[in-house]
Amino acid sequence: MMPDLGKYAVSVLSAYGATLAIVALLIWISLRRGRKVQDELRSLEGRRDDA
Amino acid sequence: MIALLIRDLRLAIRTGGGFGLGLAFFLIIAVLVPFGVGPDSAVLGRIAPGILWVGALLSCLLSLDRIFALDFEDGSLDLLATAPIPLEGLVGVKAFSHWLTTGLPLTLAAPVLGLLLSLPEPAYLWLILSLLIGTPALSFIGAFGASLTVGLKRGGLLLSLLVLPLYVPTLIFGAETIRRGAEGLGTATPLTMLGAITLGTLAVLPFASAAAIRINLR
Amino acid sequence: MIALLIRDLRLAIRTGGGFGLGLAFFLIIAVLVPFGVGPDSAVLGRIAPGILWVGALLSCLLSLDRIFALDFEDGSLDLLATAPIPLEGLVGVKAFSHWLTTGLPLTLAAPVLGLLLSLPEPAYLWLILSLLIGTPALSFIGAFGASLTVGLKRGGLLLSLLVLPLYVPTLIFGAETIRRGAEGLGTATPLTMLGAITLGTLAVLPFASAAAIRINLR
Amino acid sequence: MELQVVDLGVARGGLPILQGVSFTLEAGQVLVLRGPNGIGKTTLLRAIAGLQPALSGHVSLDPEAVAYAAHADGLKSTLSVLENLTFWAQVYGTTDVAPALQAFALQNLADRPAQNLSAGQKRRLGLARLLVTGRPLWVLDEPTVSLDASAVTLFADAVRAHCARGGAALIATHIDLGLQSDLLDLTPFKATAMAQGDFDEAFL
Amino acid sequence: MELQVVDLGVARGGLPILQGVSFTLEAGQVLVLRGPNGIGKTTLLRAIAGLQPALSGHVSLDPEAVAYAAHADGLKSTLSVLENLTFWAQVYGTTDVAPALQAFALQNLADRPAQNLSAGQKRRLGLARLLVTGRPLWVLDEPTVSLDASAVTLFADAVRAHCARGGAALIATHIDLGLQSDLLDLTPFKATAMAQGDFDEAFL
Amino acid sequence: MSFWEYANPKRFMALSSAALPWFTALTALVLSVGLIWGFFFTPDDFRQGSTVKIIYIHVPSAFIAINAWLMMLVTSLVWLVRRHHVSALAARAAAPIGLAMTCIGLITGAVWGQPMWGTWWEWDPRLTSFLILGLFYLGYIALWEAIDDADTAADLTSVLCIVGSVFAVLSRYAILFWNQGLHQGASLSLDKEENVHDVFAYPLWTCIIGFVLLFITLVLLRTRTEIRARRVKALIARERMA
Ligand code: HEM
Ligand SMILES: Nc1ncnc2c1ncn2[C@@H]1O[C@H](COP(=O)(O)OP(=O)(O)OP(=O)(O)O)[C@@H](O)[C@H]1O
Ligand SMILES: Nc1ncnc2c1ncn2[C@@H]1O[C@H](COP(=O)(O)OP(=O)(O)OP(=O)(O)O)[C@@H](O)[C@H]1O
Ligand SMILES: [Mg+2]
Ligand SMILES: [Mg+2]
Repeated sequence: MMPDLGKYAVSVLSAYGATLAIVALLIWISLRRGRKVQDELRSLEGRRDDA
Repeated sequence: MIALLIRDLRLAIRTGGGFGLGLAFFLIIAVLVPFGVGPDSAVLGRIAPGILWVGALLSCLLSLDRIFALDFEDGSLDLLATAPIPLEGLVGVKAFSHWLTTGLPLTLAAPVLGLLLSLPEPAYLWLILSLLIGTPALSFIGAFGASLTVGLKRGGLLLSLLVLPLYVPTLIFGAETIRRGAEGLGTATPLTMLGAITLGTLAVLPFASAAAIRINLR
Repeated sequence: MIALLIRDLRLAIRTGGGFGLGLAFFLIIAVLVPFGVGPDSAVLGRIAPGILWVGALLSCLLSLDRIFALDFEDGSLDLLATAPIPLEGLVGVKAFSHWLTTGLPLTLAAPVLGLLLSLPEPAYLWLILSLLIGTPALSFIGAFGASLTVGLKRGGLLLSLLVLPLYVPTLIFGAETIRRGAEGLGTATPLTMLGAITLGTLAVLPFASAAAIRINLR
Repeated sequence: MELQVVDLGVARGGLPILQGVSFTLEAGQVLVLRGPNGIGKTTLLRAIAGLQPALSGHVSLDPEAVAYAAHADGLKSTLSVLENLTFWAQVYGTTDVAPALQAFALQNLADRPAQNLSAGQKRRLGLARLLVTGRPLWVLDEPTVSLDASAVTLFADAVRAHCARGGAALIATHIDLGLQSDLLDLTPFKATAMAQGDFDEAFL
Repeated sequence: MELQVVDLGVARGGLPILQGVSFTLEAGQVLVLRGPNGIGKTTLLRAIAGLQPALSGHVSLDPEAVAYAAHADGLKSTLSVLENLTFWAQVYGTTDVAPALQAFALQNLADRPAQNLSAGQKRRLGLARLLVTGRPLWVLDEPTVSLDASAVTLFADAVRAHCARGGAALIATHIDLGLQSDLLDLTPFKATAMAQGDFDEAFL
Repeated sequence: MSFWEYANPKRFMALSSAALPWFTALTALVLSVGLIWGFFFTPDDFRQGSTVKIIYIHVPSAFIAINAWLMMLVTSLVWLVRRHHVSALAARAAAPIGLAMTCIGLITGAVWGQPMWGTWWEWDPRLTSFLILGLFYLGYIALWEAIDDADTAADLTSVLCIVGSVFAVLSRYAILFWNQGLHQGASLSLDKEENVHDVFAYPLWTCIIGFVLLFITLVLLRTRTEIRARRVKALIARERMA
């Protein structure tokens, strides 16, 4: 069910590919840093604190 | 404030020569570009206005990072901030003395370098005029950038990064004035805009810079 | 010496990002030139090799002035000179870490900027190759200049003045390689010359620089 | 001229380090601040000189009345001793630098560029600056660092003369200056960690 | 380890400032240099550390045996205390920085960037560097500047321990360190203006 | 109770932790609907062929890139005037997203330009202004990273953001004066007759909404991280003091 992209297939797919890659990277970085900082905070506070 | 101006000029001359070196850098850019681009004078003449303005801009930039940094490092800035001079005045004087030691000599030297780059004849007047009107803006914008990065070790490069996008309008109108002048087109619009930018930065940026310095000294 | 390399890289990263900023400056030059010169892509493509090399050179130059200056100012250089590391090794390591933080990233980023300046297609390979071979020479020549001006306040501009003439051969051969590559001509001669210059500076300049530092500390 | 500091709290790097500092300093008086390294003497003096905002409390004197001398001397290494001093005199709107040169025995060095001075000579020049400010309250951060015995005496004389003229001095130091002075130890004012509270507090 | 200085003359800025300095320093000994500001203590120490050539005379010890600590501490403000110290340890090929941290009570500050230290804390870090050099002769230029009383004691202890291990220390200072030491006043060695001789001499 | 109560970090943390899952779900839903619709179920344009499909990421990302800066401008002003920490931290959190969106806009535009205009890059005013915007983001982020005292950094970056905005507008005029270009005019204005055909417009609007939701979600997430990081710093400092 892949649409026929004709002679522009490379352009379109690379545009979508690059976008998804950058968005994924952004989300991954945000989540990873978020988790790291949260762990750090927890170990500092020495207690579970979801705030 | 006049004492401050005199001190800054004296320091610029003593420490390896404020004038001499900014100027030399300008010269060297004008010399290197033909080496890089090749000696074809049609091409050179075509790109000369742009290169001259970019060169002026980079020469300004290079001497910029030390507008406040030296005073910060040796503690003078702390002492000046407690002295009976308003910080806004301090910034204004510093930016002005920066212009006197770089912008002004650059303007005067530019025609000679225009020759090196085969700048077409009708453009010389506009070259001088646009630099004269535009370079004060470079100094004042630069002083703003310098006040943001004062106290950061090796702030020099960060400073360039911050300041260069701010230089874009000045650069465009400046180079455009010369290009139009060279082709005999009307130059009133870009010149007016250039003047407006300069006046605007002169009026507003010292306050922003003084605020930034105050924050940095805190 | 490895400890020294690691320290220098760490400092470069900590203090506002050695890599990032040298790179940013390169980017900004590539962006400003079209503003000055105008958007015509035929002209831009013609001057692109030269501008890219001049840009790489200036980016190197800007980060240069602090190779030894920071260490001199805070007294580390005195202490390093009395440490059991030969000064020649110190210079080599410093120049190498300078290349790692500027020359190498510049080389990797250059193709993207080539795009901005409409560099013709066949030239990209030569762009990368010539920068890869040529930039180490820039760092080592730069370290030599920096060791001559260490201890001078505001040595930055004097340094540029000293170093730029020394950069001329590298610049000429580097830009020539790309230009010939773009036109499909043979590039062997300029590339060989570039390589020879790099090897020569690598072999000889650390000794000259060490001597200069010794004299400056005296 | 009277400096009243009431319940002053100061922070460094976003962290409160001193709190509840109160003292009064009257014309003619010298107050010496003591305390171990890192207690916050420099920070306190900067707050009084108006270089950084206080966290809490009140300083009665306008920063305009304060001449501050920091760890660093603010000398321009390429200017001569005389030029350095004259510059500061002009900034403060005074004119005569001769007494200042004399008070710190700098006459012979007047034409020497500041970079060719030894550590102690630089310090003397930094202190001579105080005399040309014409301001009543001197706020000094370890003024006698690198000074030899005779220079310390010169300094003490200068402070005494200043007090006799109705000035006052607030000095942070670790060593004895040979001055008749009150003493304030900052150790008891060390800020205590705040109770673990909500975020806003933690941000301070 | 023995340092013999024989008839040493040193110059600064092309001008002879000390001449005929001779002394001997044996293992386990501390020698304190005294003299008014500007007499040439710093210059002499730099010559002994091999940073500048002597004008005349002879220093028996190789600069490789000397650990020099100057007015400036050579700290990198963005590196932490531990990183600064570890770097110097690696340069000198030693490995253990813990004793040095301990000797100057820096354990609690180990992870603090050097720029966030107070003046005295910086100085302590600068002195801790000496311990990781592993070199027998310490050449110290006003080491106790900015230090409070307890830090001065730490320093004196460190010097004593160093001497007990067979080291020696040469210290320029204006204040009393509470160390058992010999004293050398440099005032008598002040260089006299040379007799006007031929050009070669005059250029010296 | 005033609106500013939400600027209290604690309250913000509570609120955002409740809102975040909803936003995440909504973003995933809207974005996937929009992209799948756009990619799989729209016809090719008669002139541009299948490359029109790039519009569904190009336009939304450019839109976010521009408006993220606006949001940073507003939050910076709020920080300077009211000194709410959350405000400054939200600006800090948004900047990298803006930069990423700028990169996406540039890359998709370049990839689109290659078949349409026959060149990867052209010094067209809109493209050029966009590049400048990217530089502003870079400078802004670099300044945040370079200063380690949190309040100082917040103050200085706010000043930069405000001055930078003025110059960004100036640059836009300068660039328009310098070169009139190739780039598409507005194609989605509400009051214009010649809007793009509905077949393209509906999925495009969906994608724009999806990107806005993505932006909000990420800002919430990252602001929470920044607040925590700030608290970590404060706690470490406090520990050191004790
Ligand atoms: C590197 C190249 C490009 C860049 C940086 C770029 C940038 C932009 C920007 C900043 C906008 C404005 C979005 C907004 O205001 O919401 C935009 C919109 C748009 N672009 Fe591009 N663009 C590029 C190339 C292209 C190409 C090659 C095409 C198609 C041939 C294209 C088609 C469009 C269209 C149709 C819009 C929507 C116009 C509107 O609704 O305002 N772009 N682009
Ligand atoms: N930039 C900074 N960020 C965070 N903390 C800092 C910073 N600068 C200094 N400090 C800390 O603040 C405290 C007070 O420093 P301050 O310089 O006021 O001390 P001081 O009493 O003058 O010490 P000294 O006698 O050593 O000069 C010290 O514990 C120091 O470590
Ligand atoms: N670069 C220079 N050029 C010329 N003369 C200099 C230079 N640096 C210092 N001097 C002079 O050399 C002399 C010796 O300086 P030195 O720094 O060795 O003194 P010192 O004994 O260490 O003094 P202090 O106790 O003040 O540190 C001083 O009189 C000083 O003025
Ligand atoms: Mg202090
Ligand atoms: Mg000395």
